[in-house]
Amino acid sequence: MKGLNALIRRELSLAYGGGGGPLLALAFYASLVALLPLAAGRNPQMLGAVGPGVAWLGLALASLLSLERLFERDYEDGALDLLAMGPVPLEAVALAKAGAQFLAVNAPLAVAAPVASIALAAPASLIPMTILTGLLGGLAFAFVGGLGAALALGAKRGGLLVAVVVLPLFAPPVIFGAAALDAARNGSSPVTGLLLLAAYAAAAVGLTPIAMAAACRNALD
Amino acid sequence: MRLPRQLEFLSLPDRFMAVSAWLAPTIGALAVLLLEFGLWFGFKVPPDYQQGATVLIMFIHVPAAWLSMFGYVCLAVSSFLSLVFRHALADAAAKACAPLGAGFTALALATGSLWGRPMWGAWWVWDARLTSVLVLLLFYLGYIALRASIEDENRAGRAAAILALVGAVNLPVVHWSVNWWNTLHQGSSVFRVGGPTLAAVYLIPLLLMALGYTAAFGALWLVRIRAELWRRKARTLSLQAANR
Amino acid sequence: MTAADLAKYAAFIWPAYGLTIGFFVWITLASLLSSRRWRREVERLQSEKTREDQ
Amino acid sequence: MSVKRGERRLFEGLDLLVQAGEAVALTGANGSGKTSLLRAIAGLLRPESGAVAFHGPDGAPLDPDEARAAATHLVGHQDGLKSSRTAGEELQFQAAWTGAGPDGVAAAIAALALKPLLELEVRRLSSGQRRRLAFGRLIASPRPLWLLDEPMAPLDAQRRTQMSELMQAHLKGGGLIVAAVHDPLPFKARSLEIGA
Repeated sequence: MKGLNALIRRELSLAYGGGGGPLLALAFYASLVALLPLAAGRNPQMLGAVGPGVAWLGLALASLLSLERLFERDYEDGALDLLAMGPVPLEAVALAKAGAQFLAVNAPLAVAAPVASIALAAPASLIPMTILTGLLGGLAFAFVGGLGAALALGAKRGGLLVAVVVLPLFAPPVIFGAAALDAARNGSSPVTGLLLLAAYAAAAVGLTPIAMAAACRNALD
Repeated sequence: MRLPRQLEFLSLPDRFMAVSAWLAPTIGALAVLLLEFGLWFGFKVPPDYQQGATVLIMFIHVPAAWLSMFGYVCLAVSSFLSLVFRHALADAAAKACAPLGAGFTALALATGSLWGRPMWGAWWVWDARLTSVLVLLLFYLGYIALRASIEDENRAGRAAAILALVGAVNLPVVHWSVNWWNTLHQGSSVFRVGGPTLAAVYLIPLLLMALGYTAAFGALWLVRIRAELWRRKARTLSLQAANR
Repeated sequence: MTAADLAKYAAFIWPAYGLTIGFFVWITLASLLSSRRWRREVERLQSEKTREDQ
Repeated sequence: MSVKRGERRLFEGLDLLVQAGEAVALTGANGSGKTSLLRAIAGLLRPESGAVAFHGPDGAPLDPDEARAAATHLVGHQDGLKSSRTAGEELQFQAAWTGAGPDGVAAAIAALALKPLLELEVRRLSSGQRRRLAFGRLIASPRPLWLLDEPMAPLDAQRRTQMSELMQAHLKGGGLIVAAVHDPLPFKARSLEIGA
C-alpha cells in the first residue's frame, strides 16, 4: 500500500505542479465561454437557453487538454517500466493516474463551471446542479479520457488523436448531464439524468483501468 | 533446395487464401443476384401513401444502416480474436473491415438525409436513428485514426483492437442514450423506419436488398483481407531482401 | 410505381441511387485493385528472390 | 526463448541459466536484442516463444509476476526520473515504490554519494549523476536479480570502480546480475553473445 500512496502523491504533485495544473484547463474553459456571446449574440433569452449546454460541453472539451501527458510523460522517460513492475498491478496505477487527473483538472473545472453558466445567463438556482453534474461528468471524462491517452501512447500528434478517439465515448455522459441540467432549469426532477450520469461514471471508473493497463502493456511490449 | 514457387506462396495463412480465392467471387456473384432481384421487385412496389416514391430510397438506406452496425460487430469480433488469441489473420480482418464499415455508415447517413429531406424539409434532422449512426461513424473514424497514427503495426493493431472492444461495449449505451435523448426533445420526426408498420409489399425487396448488401460486404471484406495479407507478405519479403 | 410517381421525388431518389452505385463501384474497384497490386508485388519480390538464390 | 520485433526475429533458441552469485554480460551489436532480452526477463516484453522461470533459493519455482514485482530490479537506458522534480523526491518515490524503508534510502544515499544531489532538480543532473540516482533504488530495497542496461555507459572512471564494487558486493551476497554491456565488465562474468 505504501507504494500506492507514494504513487498517488507523486501523480498529484506532477498534475498540479508541472504545466500549471488546472490553470490551463480553466483558462481554456473561460475563453470558450467568453467566445460564445461574441459568436452567437448576447440577448439573455438565447444565451439562457444555450448557455448551460455550452458550459457543460465546454467542461467536456476542457477535460481533454492535459490528458495527452497522462501516460506519455512516463512512457518517454522510462518511468512506465518501473510502474509496470511495481508492487501493485498496472490497473491500480492507471486508476491512480486517472484519479489524479480528475482531482487536478476535472474537479477544479466543476467548481468553476457555475461562474461560466452564470455568465451565460443561467439562473443562479442552477449552481448546485452545475457543480454536481460537473463532478460526476468530470469523473467519466477523466477516466474515459485516460483510456484515450493510454491508447494513443507512442502515436504522433497524440493530443489530437486522444480527442478523436475519446469524444464519441463522451456522447452518453454529455447527454445525461445535459438532461439533468435541463430538468433542473425548467423545474422538473433531474434525478434520472443524474442517476444515469453517475452510473456511467461508476462504470468508467470500474472498467477503464483494465483497458488502460492493457494499452500500457501493449505500448511497453 | 528452395521451396518451389507455389509452396512459397502458400506460406501465407494458406487455408484462408485458398478458401477465399473461390469464396469471394461466389459471394460477390450472389450479392449481384440479390441486388438485382431486390431492385427489380423494389421498383414494382406501389408508392407509399405518405412518402410517395421516396420509399425507394428506403431500399438503399436501411440496408446501409444495417451494414454499418453489422460491420462494427465484425470489427469487434475480429479485434477480440486478434487481441485474445493473437491471431494475425483476425488482425488483418479487423484492419480490412474498418474502412468498409465506415464507408457504408457514411452511405447510410447520405441516403438517410436524402430520404428525410422531402419529409422534413431539412437536409439533416437530429433524429434518434440518424444521430446514433453518426456517432457510430465517429467510432469508426476514431479506430481508423488510432490505427493510422501508430507506426509500429503490431502495436497499432492491438491498441486499435482495445478501442474497438471498448467501442463495442459503449455502442449499445450510446444507442440507448441517444434514443432517450430523443424522447426528451421529441421533435417533429414522425418518420417511422421499418418495423411492423411497414406494408408487407415493401418487406420482400427490403429483405433482398439487405441480404444483397450483406453478401457484398462479405465479398469485399474477403478481398480486402487478401489484399492486406499480400501487403504484409510483400513487406516481409522486402525486409528480408534488405537484410540479405 | 409509375413514371409520374417517380418524377415527383426524382430530385431525391436518383441522387440517392447515384450515390449508392457510385460508392459500390468505387469500393469494389479500390478493393480489387489493391488486392491485385499487392499480389503482383509479392510475385515480383519472390521472382527477385529466386533469381538471387540461383 | 525467441524474440521477434515487428518482422525481424532478433534471436532464437536462446537458453540462459543464471545461478545465485553469478553475473552474465550480454554482448552484441546495437539492436541485436540485448535490451529486448532484459525486458523479456522483466516481463515487459512478450517473447515470441519460450518463457522465463524463477526459482527460489531452495530451487522451488516462484510465480514469475511475484518474482518480478518483489525480487527484480530493471535499470534501463532511460532512468525513469521526472526532470521537473528534485533528486530527493524521485529517490523517495522510487524507494517507496520498490518497498524500501527510510534506512534503505539512507544506505543508498551513503553508498552512491547522492547527498549533494538531493536538493537539485533532476533536469540539472548530468547523465552520470542521473544513472547513480536511478541506481539508488537497487541499494535502498535489496532484491536478488539486477537487470542492467549498459550500467557503466554514462559514468566516469572513478564512478565506474565504485559501481563495480557495488555490483561485486551484490554478487557476493548471493545476488544475480544480467547486464547488457558494450565494453566487458571489470570483474568475472560469463558473457553471452546475442543475435550472433
